[in-house]
Amino acid sequence: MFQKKKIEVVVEAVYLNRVIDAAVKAGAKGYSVIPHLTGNGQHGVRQGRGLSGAFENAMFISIVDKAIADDVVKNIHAAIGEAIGILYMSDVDVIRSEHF
Amino acid sequence: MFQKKKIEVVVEAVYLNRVIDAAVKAGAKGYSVIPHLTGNGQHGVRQGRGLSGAFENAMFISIVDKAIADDVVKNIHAAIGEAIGILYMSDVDVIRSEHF
Amino acid sequence: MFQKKKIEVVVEAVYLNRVIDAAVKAGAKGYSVIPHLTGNGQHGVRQGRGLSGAFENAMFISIVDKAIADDVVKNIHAAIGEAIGILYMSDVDVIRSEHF
Amino acid sequence: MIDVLSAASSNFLSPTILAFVLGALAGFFRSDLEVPEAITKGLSIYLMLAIGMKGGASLATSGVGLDVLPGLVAAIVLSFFIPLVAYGLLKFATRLSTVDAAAVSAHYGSVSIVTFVTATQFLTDIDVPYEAHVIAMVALMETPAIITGLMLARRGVASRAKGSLFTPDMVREIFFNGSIVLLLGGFAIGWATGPDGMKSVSPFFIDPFQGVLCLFLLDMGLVAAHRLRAAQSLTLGVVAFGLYMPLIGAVFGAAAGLLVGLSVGGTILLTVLCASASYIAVPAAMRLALPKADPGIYIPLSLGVTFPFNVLIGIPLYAACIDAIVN
Amino acid sequence: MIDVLSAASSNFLSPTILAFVLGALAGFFRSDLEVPEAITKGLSIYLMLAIGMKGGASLATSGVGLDVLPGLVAAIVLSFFIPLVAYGLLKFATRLSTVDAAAVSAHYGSVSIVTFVTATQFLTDIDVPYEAHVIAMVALMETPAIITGLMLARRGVASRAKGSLFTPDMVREIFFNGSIVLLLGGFAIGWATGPDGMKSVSPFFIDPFQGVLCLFLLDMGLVAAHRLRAAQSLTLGVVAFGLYMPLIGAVFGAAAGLLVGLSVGGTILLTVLCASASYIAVPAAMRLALPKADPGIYIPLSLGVTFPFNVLIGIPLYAACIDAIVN
Amino acid sequence: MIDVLSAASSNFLSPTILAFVLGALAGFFRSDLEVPEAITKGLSIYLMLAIGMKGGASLATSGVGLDVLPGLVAAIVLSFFIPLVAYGLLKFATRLSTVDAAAVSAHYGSVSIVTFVTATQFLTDIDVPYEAHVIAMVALMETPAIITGLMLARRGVASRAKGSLFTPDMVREIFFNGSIVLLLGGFAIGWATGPDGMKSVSPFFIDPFQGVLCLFLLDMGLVAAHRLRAAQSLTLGVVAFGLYMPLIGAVFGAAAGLLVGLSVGGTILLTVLCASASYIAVPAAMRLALPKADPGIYIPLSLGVTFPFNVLIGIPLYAACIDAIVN
Ligand SMILES: Nc1ncnc2c1ncn2[C@@H]1O[C@H](COP(=O)(O)O)[C@@H](O)[C@H]1O
Ligand SMILES: Nc1ncnc2c1ncn2[C@@H]1O[C@H](COP(=O)(O)O)[C@@H](O)[C@H]1O
Ligand SMILES: Nc1ncnc2c1ncn2[C@@H]1O[C@H](COP(=O)(O)O)[C@@H](O)[C@H]1O
Ligand code: NA
Ligand code: NA
Ligand code: NA
Repeated sequence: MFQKKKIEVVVEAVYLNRVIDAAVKAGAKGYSVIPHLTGNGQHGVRQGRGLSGAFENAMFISIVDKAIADDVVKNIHAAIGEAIGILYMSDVDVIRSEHF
Repeated sequence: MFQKKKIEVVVEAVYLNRVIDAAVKAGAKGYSVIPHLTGNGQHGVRQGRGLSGAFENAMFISIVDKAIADDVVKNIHAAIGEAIGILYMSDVDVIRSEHF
Repeated sequence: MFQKKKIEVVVEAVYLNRVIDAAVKAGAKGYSVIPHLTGNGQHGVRQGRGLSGAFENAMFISIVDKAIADDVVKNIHAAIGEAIGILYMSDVDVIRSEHF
Repeated sequence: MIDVLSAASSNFLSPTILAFVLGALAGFFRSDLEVPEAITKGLSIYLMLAIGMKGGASLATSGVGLDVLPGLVAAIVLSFFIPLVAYGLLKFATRLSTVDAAAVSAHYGSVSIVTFVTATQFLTDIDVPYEAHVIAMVALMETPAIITGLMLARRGVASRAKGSLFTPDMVREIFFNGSIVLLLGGFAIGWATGPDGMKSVSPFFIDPFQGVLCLFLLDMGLVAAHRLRAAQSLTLGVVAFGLYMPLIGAVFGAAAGLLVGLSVGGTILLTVLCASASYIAVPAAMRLALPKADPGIYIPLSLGVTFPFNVLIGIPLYAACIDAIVN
Repeated sequence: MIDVLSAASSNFLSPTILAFVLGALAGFFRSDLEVPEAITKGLSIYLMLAIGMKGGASLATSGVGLDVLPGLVAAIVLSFFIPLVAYGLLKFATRLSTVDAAAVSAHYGSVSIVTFVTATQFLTDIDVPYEAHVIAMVALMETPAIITGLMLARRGVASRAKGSLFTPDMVREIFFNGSIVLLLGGFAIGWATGPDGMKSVSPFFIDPFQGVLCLFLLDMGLVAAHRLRAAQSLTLGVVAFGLYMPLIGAVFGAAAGLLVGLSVGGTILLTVLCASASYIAVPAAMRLALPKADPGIYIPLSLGVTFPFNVLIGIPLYAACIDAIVN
Repeated sequence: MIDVLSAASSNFLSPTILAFVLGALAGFFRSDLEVPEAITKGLSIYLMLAIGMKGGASLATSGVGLDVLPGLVAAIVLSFFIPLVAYGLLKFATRLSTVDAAAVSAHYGSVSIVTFVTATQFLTDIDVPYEAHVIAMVALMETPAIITGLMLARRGVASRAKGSLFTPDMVREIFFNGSIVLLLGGFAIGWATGPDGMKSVSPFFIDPFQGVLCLFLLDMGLVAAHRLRAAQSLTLGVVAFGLYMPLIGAVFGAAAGLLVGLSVGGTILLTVLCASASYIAVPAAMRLALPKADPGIYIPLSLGVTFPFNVLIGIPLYAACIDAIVN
């Protein structure tokens, strides 16, 4: 098995495309998205009611090579800017190293 | 990057509010929820059909400081009681330490 | 707390049942499923539109004992075959060891 | 006069019942047919609001007097009382634990709104009128059984472990749950606007009603079959209970209906309410209040056994019997 | 002549408004009643497409001439202009930051389609006709206010930090957002097929319309109540703004409507548009363009304060006043 | 007699087709308009159940004899046979691998139910009747093509690697998939209850049918445009196949229809079935059975190329040609 980094971002749904672009530009070869998440944090309860998507969260998940992990994180962080969201990273093992 | 703990709980949907309360009371500053999950375990297949929510699972995710992680776990464990669910914890790295 | 392994699989939705069977046969005592995920990778954008489920992803999550983790991974890997999907594994801590 | 055979056959040949059978067959043969959960919930909101409105508008026409009180009281009493009977039978005839028996019994004191709606459709089809305030009874019967169930469950618990019977979220779950809000709220709207106000919304809430019910029962058939397939904790004794308990409940309901002077139609509906078992509100309350009770028992029993029994056989049977008694 | 009291009471007793009240009460008492989001979105697609089609078909009958132009121009001008007034009031009367005030003001220049739809239903109920092209105004008014809002927000930013006003995804969000596509697209379909073509789809798009609106407003009541409950950033001054700003917008709308020669019905609708505040398109645009602006202010204000005010009180009030002025 | 131009123009001006165009335009300009997936699935359940019921009820009126058999057999044979033609053409005219060509060909032997429903609507609009049992043909044609496709795919596989053709979940997917259950189930319900029974549900299943189709085609337009935008594996030769293959299928369908003695309307529908390509049942079966086949080819081709072609041009074209031949 090969060690990779998993980067997870919970972000307001309208910013999802920016996060994706940022990750791909920094070299992420793939990603998964959980489209609807509710949450709570400094900005209060976020529950996607009211039709606008302005209260919806989404989760972005990408497994990336250790070599580019920091770049991806930095890029996403810049893309989020002042949007509502959090980012965290952890270690994962994969079988097919070349896939990520 | 700063090391934090990620606590994840898969629990029957009707207990979600109790889990949230327990985590917040123990000091969790934020959390995310994946509202619909199916699953299987000692209590058999759980797939949210039948309108009652009694067969629905939800996933609760909270990144917390290491210092309070054990308290949060203990509190959630007590809140779940005999409800159907599991809890696990892992290490994550975050950029903004003060957020969690 | 006891160390266990968390195995996560993102796979096209029509293969979910095969992944589940493979994991259970290798000894997994339980699992959770996030039924709808969008994603992108070598096979292009996957977003579950068009009614057929052929463009839908699902996420399979199972916490298993370290002793069987490799077996479960191998079994799932064989079940996926040439289907579209990824698999990764990480460390988690649990309270009730006997549950997994 | 209602002929039991012709009633049953007209019931079996109605599109709604056939749709239920279709769904059950599809579920039984493990078809991948699946009604999205959002649609199911949307349809059930529609049905409850529509049936409430219909009742309210009809009450606005017929007027309301003190004469409805005995019926409403009877409904509450039955909901409190039937779980006692159910619990006794379960402890006598099955090996369910105290807490499981108590949980199951709460379901049988409460009601299944979809069974009720199907019964109103049956009465409409065979041109039997019923009192508007029966719809208020549905709302009144949902909750009391839960209280009886919880008190029965306490018999199995050491007295010092007995906390307060109701937590705040349970109280909310019981009194402000969606079904009650929609039924009573729809009732109030229908009553306030009257039949004239209803006219403007009847192309949505009245005319397509039976078709919507059809689609909903298709899904109920699927769900009932799935639940039954997945049920592993159901013993033969428990399944039998799911078949004879409706009959016993029906007897109480019919007696009470005749006693408080309901019409034939109203008595049939009260009978159906007593014969039916909840699978929405009560399960949720039981998970919160009695986590030890196994949902793998009470849900398949109520949804997979009693619901199909009532919809397919019970409703025409109760109707024919009550009609035979009265005429 | 429209009598303000009888108009208000007929408004209050319509099933749609009562459904809104029911939803709001359920949300207020924290009922677990919840309309699945997919249903809400489905209903809103239906309503926008249907109202567009209706307008288009009616335009195909009445024909269209250059005389509609002043109305359309007035709509665009009002949407650009009203945020300036709103911003001035907010900076004067509240302590909102520049960026928050700018974001809020954009909402009030834009429109709430559901409020508009409710108003058309109100006019239909009291038999007041209106011009078909008013529906095109709705689409035209959605966007300009966003531009004004963004320009106001720049006042608070050092000039070197000013990037381009619009990113590609914002432009798409503004010009091709779902509401505009549905309204104008439905309008075009209705116009192209004419009343004859509409006949084939009217059992779906026309007849059940008011019933669907009823269900939708039930949900809006729930959402409005939830948003209001969760609102912690709303000060008294801001809430007051949510109540008097519609009146000010209404004055501009009424004046413009009479000026460009709209009928009483058309003027009432333009007034309602000016009085209403967006809670779908504008919030999404604001999150992208002004992430610093607090959605905890503009969403509860527009959805929890102004929307209920307009639906319950505003619509009949504006109608009665305009009618009094004209007659 | 059907005039090809007036047929095409009446097709283009029907609200359903215009809604499809609207959706396609919205998707093409990347509007954020999106119909929630639950709604799409709900609408498709409705359409399939309704069309089945309609056919069954009409069969109950017209009666059924052995004379329907040739038509049913022809349908099955066509579904088995057309993939052979498609496969030959693909291997000849494109560079698709064996497995990709086999997968694509299976789609063209099977059918698109929505195209079929649109065609029935077209016939209703121009007052051309058709045989009730055509609806059974739809269900019969879904599956055989899958078998041919899988056998063709085996040509590319070393013989020792050939496992059993069908796994249990594939068999279920093929024979009990949702569409078949709904079409045949609806058919049985309609037939059992007859036109009288249908009356009670017609305000839901019949009257709003065309309006629902309208909304559904709006979504299909969106989906088709999205799929086409995302398609990167489609070469020019493959796209061309998506345009001429329907015509070839149509020729077989028309010939078979006339041969087995279907009416003009029935022949048009069989022609449309042969011309159409599956994008629901077959893709799912192909993912399970032929994971190596690229879904990025067969789904955009069937959904983004052939479906719009048939809906916009094919249906009126086939109708006019068949009418010209017969009259
Ligand atoms: N500690 C946390 N653990 C998990 N998710 C969080 C946490 N804090 C915030 N979130 C998520 O991130 C979103 C934005 O956070 P915030 O900016 O703190 O309001 C919230 O709505 C949650 O979904
Ligand atoms: N080993 C496991 N891995 C992942 N999820 C699990 C596991 N065991 C149980 N779960 C989840 O937790 C729920 C309750 O588990 P149980 O109490 O074992 O029935 C299940 O429905 C699953 O969603
Ligand atoms: N690096 C990655 N990180 C997270 N998810 C991924 C990654 N690569 C692929 N996926 C997911 O796995 C699915 C199949 O991947 P692929 O086979 O590369 O197209 C994608 O649609 C994504 O949902
Ligand atoms: Na009962
Ligand atoms: Na406005
Ligand atoms: Na075909």
